[in-house]
Amino acid sequence: MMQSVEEAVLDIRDLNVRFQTNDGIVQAVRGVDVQVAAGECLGVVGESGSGKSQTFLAAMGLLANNATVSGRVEFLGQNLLELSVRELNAIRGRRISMIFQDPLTALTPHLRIGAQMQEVLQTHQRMSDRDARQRCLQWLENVRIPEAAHRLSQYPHELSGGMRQRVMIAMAMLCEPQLLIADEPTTALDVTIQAEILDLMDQLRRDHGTAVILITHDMGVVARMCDRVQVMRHGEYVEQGSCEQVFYSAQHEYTKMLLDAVPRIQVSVDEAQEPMPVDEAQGPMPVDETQESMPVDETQEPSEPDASRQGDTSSLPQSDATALSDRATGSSFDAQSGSASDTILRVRDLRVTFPVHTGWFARKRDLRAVDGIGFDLAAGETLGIVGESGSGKSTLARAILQLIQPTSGQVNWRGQELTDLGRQDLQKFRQDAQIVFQDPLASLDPSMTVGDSMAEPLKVFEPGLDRQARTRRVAGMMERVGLPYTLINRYPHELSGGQNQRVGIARAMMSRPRLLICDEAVSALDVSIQAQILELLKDLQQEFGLSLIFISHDLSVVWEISSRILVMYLGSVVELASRDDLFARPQHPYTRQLVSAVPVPDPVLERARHRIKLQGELASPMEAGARLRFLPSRRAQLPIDYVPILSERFPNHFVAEHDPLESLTRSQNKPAHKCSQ
Amino acid sequence: MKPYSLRNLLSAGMLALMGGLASAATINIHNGGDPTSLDPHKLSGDWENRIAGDIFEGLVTEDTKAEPIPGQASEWTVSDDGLVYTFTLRDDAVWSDGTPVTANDFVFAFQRLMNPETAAVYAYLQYSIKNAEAINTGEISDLAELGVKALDDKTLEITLERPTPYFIGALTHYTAYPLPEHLLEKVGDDWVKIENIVTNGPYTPVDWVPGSHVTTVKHEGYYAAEDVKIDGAKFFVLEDESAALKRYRAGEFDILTEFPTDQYAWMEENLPGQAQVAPYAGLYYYVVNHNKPPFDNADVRKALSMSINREVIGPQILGTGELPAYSWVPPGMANYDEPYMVDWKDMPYGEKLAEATSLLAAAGYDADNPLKLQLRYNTNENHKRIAVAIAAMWKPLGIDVELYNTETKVHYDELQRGVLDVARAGWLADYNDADNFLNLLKSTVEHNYGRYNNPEYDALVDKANATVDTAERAELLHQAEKLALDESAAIPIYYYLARNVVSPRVKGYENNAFDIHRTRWLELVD
Amino acid sequence: MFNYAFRRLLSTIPVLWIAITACFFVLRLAPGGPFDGERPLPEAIKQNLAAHYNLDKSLFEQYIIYLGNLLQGDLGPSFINQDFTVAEQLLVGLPYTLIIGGMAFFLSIVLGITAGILGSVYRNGIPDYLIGTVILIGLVLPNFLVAPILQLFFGLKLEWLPVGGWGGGALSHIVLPVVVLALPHIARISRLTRGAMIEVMHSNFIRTARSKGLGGGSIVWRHALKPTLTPVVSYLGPAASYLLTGSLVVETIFGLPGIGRYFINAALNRDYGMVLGTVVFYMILIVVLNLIVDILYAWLDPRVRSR
Amino acid sequence: MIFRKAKLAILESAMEGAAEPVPGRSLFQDAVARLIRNKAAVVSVVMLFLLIVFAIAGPWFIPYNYEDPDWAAFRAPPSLENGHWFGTDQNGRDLLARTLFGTRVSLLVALIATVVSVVIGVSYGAIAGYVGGRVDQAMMRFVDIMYALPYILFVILLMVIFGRNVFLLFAAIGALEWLTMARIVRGQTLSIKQREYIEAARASGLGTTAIIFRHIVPNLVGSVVIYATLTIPEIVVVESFLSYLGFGIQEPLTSLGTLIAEGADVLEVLPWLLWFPAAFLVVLLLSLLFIGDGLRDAFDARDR
Repeated sequence: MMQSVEEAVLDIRDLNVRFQTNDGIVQAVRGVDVQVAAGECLGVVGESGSGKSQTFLAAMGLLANNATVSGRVEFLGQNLLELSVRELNAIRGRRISMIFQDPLTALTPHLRIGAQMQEVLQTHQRMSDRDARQRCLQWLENVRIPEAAHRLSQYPHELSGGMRQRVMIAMAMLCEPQLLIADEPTTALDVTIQAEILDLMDQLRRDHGTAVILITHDMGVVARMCDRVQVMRHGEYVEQGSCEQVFYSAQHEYTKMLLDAVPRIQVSVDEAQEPMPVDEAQGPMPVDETQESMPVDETQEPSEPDASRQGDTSSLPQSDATALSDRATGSSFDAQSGSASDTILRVRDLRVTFPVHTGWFARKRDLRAVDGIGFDLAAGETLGIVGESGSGKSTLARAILQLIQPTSGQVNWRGQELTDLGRQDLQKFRQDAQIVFQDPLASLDPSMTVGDSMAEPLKVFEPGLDRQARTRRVAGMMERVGLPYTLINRYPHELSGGQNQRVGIARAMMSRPRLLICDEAVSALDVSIQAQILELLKDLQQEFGLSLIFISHDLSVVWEISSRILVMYLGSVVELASRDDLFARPQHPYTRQLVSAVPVPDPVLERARHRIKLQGELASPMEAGARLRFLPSRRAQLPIDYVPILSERFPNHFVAEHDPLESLTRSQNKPAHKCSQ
Repeated sequence: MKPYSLRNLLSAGMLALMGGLASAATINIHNGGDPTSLDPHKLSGDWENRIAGDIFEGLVTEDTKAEPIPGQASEWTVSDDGLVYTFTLRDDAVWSDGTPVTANDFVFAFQRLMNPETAAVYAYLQYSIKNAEAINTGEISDLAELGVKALDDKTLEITLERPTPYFIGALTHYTAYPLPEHLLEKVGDDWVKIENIVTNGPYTPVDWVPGSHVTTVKHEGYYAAEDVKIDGAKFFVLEDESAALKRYRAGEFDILTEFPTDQYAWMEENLPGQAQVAPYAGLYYYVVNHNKPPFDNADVRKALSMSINREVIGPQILGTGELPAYSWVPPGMANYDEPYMVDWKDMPYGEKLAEATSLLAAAGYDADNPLKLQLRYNTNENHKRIAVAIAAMWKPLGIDVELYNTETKVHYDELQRGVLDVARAGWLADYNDADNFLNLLKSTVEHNYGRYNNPEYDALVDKANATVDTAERAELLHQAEKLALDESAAIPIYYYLARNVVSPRVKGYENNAFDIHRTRWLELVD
Repeated sequence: MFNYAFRRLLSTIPVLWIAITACFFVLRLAPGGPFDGERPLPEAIKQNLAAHYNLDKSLFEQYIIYLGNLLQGDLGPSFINQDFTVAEQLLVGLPYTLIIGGMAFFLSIVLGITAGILGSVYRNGIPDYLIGTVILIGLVLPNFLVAPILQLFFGLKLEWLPVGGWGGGALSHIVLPVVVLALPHIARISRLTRGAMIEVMHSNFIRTARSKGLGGGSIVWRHALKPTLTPVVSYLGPAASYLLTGSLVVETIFGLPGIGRYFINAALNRDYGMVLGTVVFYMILIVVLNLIVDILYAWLDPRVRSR
Repeated sequence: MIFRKAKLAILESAMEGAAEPVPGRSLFQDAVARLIRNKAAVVSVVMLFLLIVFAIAGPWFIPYNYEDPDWAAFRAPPSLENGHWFGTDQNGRDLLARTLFGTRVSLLVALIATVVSVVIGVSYGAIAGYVGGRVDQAMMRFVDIMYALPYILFVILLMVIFGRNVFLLFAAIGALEWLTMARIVRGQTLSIKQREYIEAARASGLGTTAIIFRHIVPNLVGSVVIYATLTIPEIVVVESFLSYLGFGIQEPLTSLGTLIAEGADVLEVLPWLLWFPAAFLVVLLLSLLFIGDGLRDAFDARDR
């Protein structure tokens, strides 16, 4: 269903973009064609560096001046590339407008929201301040920003991420443009907010017939939003067609690979209904069933990971039950006694609080980043920890590794309390427990060759080794993590993100740890790399009988790798259960919101899904009473900083107290429209 | 006598006319440093003297040649023993507020000068007055004991310790100015504040911006007011001499009281006749530490002195042609004919060097065993150049010199504490008498920095000062000078030159040995 | 805000105290005293003077006395310019220094920023290089060299401007000193501005602004300028003390009665009172300036305000 | 079996490449490479190098030394005949010799001050930054205090005390100049401290000192080098300023600043006394500035 040129709002032909860089000429975009029709939503998918953004920045004439552009960019018959800046300015922001990835940096920090919005109207429509203000107000309301009037006089940094992006959208829509280009509009946002923003954009598009170009790397988002998809790679379109074509009958290898690589959770079309009580439950929802319904899933080999999972879950109940029911009833817990043989890590009522300054002279207040968390980890098992930004998951990881001094609570490593370890024993522990970080580049010392970085742990833990021996060990590990030995003398900035992350993992593995904590280990990577790294981790776990704690904001990734999943909200656990159990019958409203918000790379299913929307956005941990967000009914009688108690609702399925979902959900708006077929 | 009177008339008319023209004008004088005060008892610098001498006037004052002429005193008599001076004040001598200047104003001034509490820096210049020193140093506490008495309102009697041939000359000095007693009684030390001050000189100050300028206007009540042609003077503070010269060239100054020696040749070419370079009663010399071997050895000192090629310094190093100094007393001092010159004065430089070398060798110094010495001078372009040159002149003798310069304060502080091998010093005559220089080498004097100590010398000088007969006195002083020079008590280098730049607009300017040019004698023409 | 300003001022009291103490004793360690000179004074007179200025007391006593007076706002007498107290002299000199310094400050900010912006807008273009070179010359030539050259050229060759002096504050008299004083700061500021502006122009919100179809002018002025100024503002603090350094030279060469010269002369003459006076004075000046700088920060970046 | 494929592919690539490891290029080397592409900077480096060579080797090749007068030539204008290519000063000393010597001294002096300021600044800043917390606050408050002091006044006071020992003095100046350096380093350290590789190092059991010296200091090099190159000119200017005030280096030694200060007084009558040293100064400072800028761009990650 190719659009023919005449009805196209934007018609790009044979666009080429070259960059003059210090290291020679780089061809970012190679002769691409794009057409968008009015009211249509075109998805442009591709991995980082595929040139998907450059294409449209070029079209808008927003590229840095070291770029050279050739080709035609017809917007309603005008070739934008031939326009002078003045003429172009008459179009930008008025008839074509753009939304960018990071709403914080994309808004001018020192201008009030009102000022930034109004200047658009004043430039393009010579509008008086009063009218302009009116219009802005109205648009802020259209994008459902509470107390719009007040926002106008606020600065960007005073708004939450989601709000900023709403402002961006409102600003982009002010002149009701024919074309809206959204460049990764939700990538920087939490999944629940992403869901809302996407809905909003969809809404606007339908209400105003604006053509939308959605640039993203997330197949799920595409599946949800777009009529047509163009898949981009190395500056070229490898495949394009309607959503369904691309998703269900991908032609090009790359597209297939992309789709395969995306980890996908199984979801029932409607999470809203109350899950069945545990007794009449015939176990978690059968995995294979859903898999049938989705052919794509076959590629995903279930062998080892599943096996390992089986192993874990079988071993779990005992320890967990005792451990956590104890925790639940708040009775004191004896590390030695109830510990099952293969429980290697035991965390109890762990708390980390930071003093924070607010305002120039306000007294310090405590930020309770981790607020009484407890769980057990068995040898060889993988625990996933999910939470949105500010939920304290990274802090938790560091507290466990004693990189941060916990404020209170116990971390028990194989029968030893870490909190009261001496430097020596701590060294031993460090040898046992390693961490892999989010940003592959930032986690390697730029002034060291990757070889040295990997060798460093050896220097510390096995001082005996001589140089050769170390090099041999490093080489071995490099091969193991799939790094060519040739890279040993390279520096991080010379390697790709994937390679760097492998280095990071290799370094972590050098000391042959028993526990590996992955803090957003794949979040910064493209899906294809992401998949490979996940795979690598699974293999390593298998080979060395590692226990993994896998921390991520991305539910689907966690789902991909974990056997059990712990859902965090503002530093405390809201739900903890085996993976399948959690997805089959999520209990806590927050969990259910999360699950329902995760976009699935499957147009039909995705658009059929029903989303749960809860009042308000993710609150900051500083906010008083934020912890009672899911317990409004008892706000009155409970102390303001009360942490809802965790209780075992089904075997090995722990849920924090909460009000029934219905009382929390927002006025339901109709499910996203089915895509035209 | 008609023509004469006619010419007189004409010239009078001319004068009046010119006066009329000039009357518009005030003269702009670049005066170097910032005056520390207008109080005559608190002054110490020549730049202060320039102002003070314009606004105050003592019993005696200077003419264009800086010779003493009657000032506030119209006439005076001296007793035969030369001890008692009786001055008669002019009837028309008045302060700028109209009150007449009385003998008491002088008595008051001299007593205040000598009063230790005033801590007048230059009090010692008037020590020849009876009991002055005793009072000033606190031996006598009763000020009335001072040898200055008012016989009546207009008659003043001054008694001296001993006959002093240069006393009248000394009275021109600002330490001898009267003070407006009536004012000091009223406002005390604030009398000198610009809004209070009254003066008895040809001018009176009206404006003083520290660091910028002092402005004076003609004192109409001044007895010779009608002969004073310039209506006012502005004395500018400006340490940077080259900047001053630029401003002079831009016509912002009429007189520069100093100029960068390097510019002399240039000015001769481009501003012919405006740069005034004249002999100045002052000596530029190096002191040698007599208490520190080997400098206690007269031969070593002589070697040092002989090996200095003085003929180069004036014309070449400084470029203004200062005359080489081979005597201790500069030529042309009063009560003193030609000064005594060292006997080797006219030797060719080569021979001087040779002898110097052998002298040193005799003292045990040569290239292998160099004489190490530290040459101190206070931070100043010219001092530096001379030191550098002299160090270079000494080098061939195998003397190895460390140049060491410090700011003036440190320099003199250390000199007085005797911290030196060889050090730069200079002396400008306070009053026109050879004694003023020879005094410098008396063992009892603080500023005998080299600590030259020869009782015979002291005796000669004291004896000379006790003798009334000038010829005899001069002879004694000569002997003293010879004695000192033969022992190379110190190393005279050159006689100072006064360096001024005077605009062609300025008439009536005459060079003199004390570089004193009172504005009252000057005249501006266009 | 006021609360903040107040605290800042309070917190500078120890600073002042340290500085004064340091100067006080350092100065006394230095050889030479206020009354040493070509002509040595008779002992008796020296003692009288010493007594008059409390120099005969123990150093510590003098220190206490000085602090005591200072607390009553009395900067004490000048050891050299005896007809004025330190405070009086400073007050006389203050307007000159403030006028010259202030104008130089203003000039360097305005010119510096404009030059910097031009440089960044025409990055690597002809104007950029032109400005750049001129700027650098201004940066490397010592002001005591620039001053006489300008005097010669404008004062004597062209005869456009007076060579020196205050001239009752006539603009013509002020031009040269101000320019000389401002030159290096114009250079520094324009370099800062250029760098910062280039950086800011790369930032996302500028891209947004462009995508909104705003004209170059309003992008630079409304969006880019403020963030660009942050580094410039942070330079203003140090700039103040640099200006002081400059004023020492400028005031000497142009024969201006400002207080810049005082310090040097006072230090050389061992005019203890005067030295301390100037130090106190300049510290207060700098402190106030830094305060203004902080306030400017808040104005430039709302995030500072709420933090 | 996409994952397998992917992995195999990588392993293969590993095998192919095998044999000898490719030597990598560190950020620093990259920067240098980029610097070499920067014409202005390269030219400056060459100029600076030549200048230094002249200053050090020159004196051996000219017939005159910096202190002995040529009694035959006072105030001689530049000429080839008498061999005074730059002319002579009022003491008949060869200006070329003096200029070269002065350059030497100025560079030395600047070097001393810079080294002192770098040493103090880096250690101070790094410690403050890494230790952080109250210590950091205290240390930085102190820096603020130092900033508030009118530092030139202190230099002059120091001058008055140290008398004429210029090298001591410039050690002292360095001891005042370190403030900015400390601030820069601290800032850098703070940001580096946030980097995950520091945590990684701690996770793999490295001690504080090891971390500071193995992971933090090496990554400071860039900014330190840049700032150092920009400090040297500052110092040279300060030196010349002090020379103007008459606090210059002890005769017969000299420095560019001193020469220029002296030359400025006679710029009409003996112009060569000004222009030659001035030229040297300008070349010296300009090349240092360009090198500094070049380095800044070179180390600036954004340009990559």
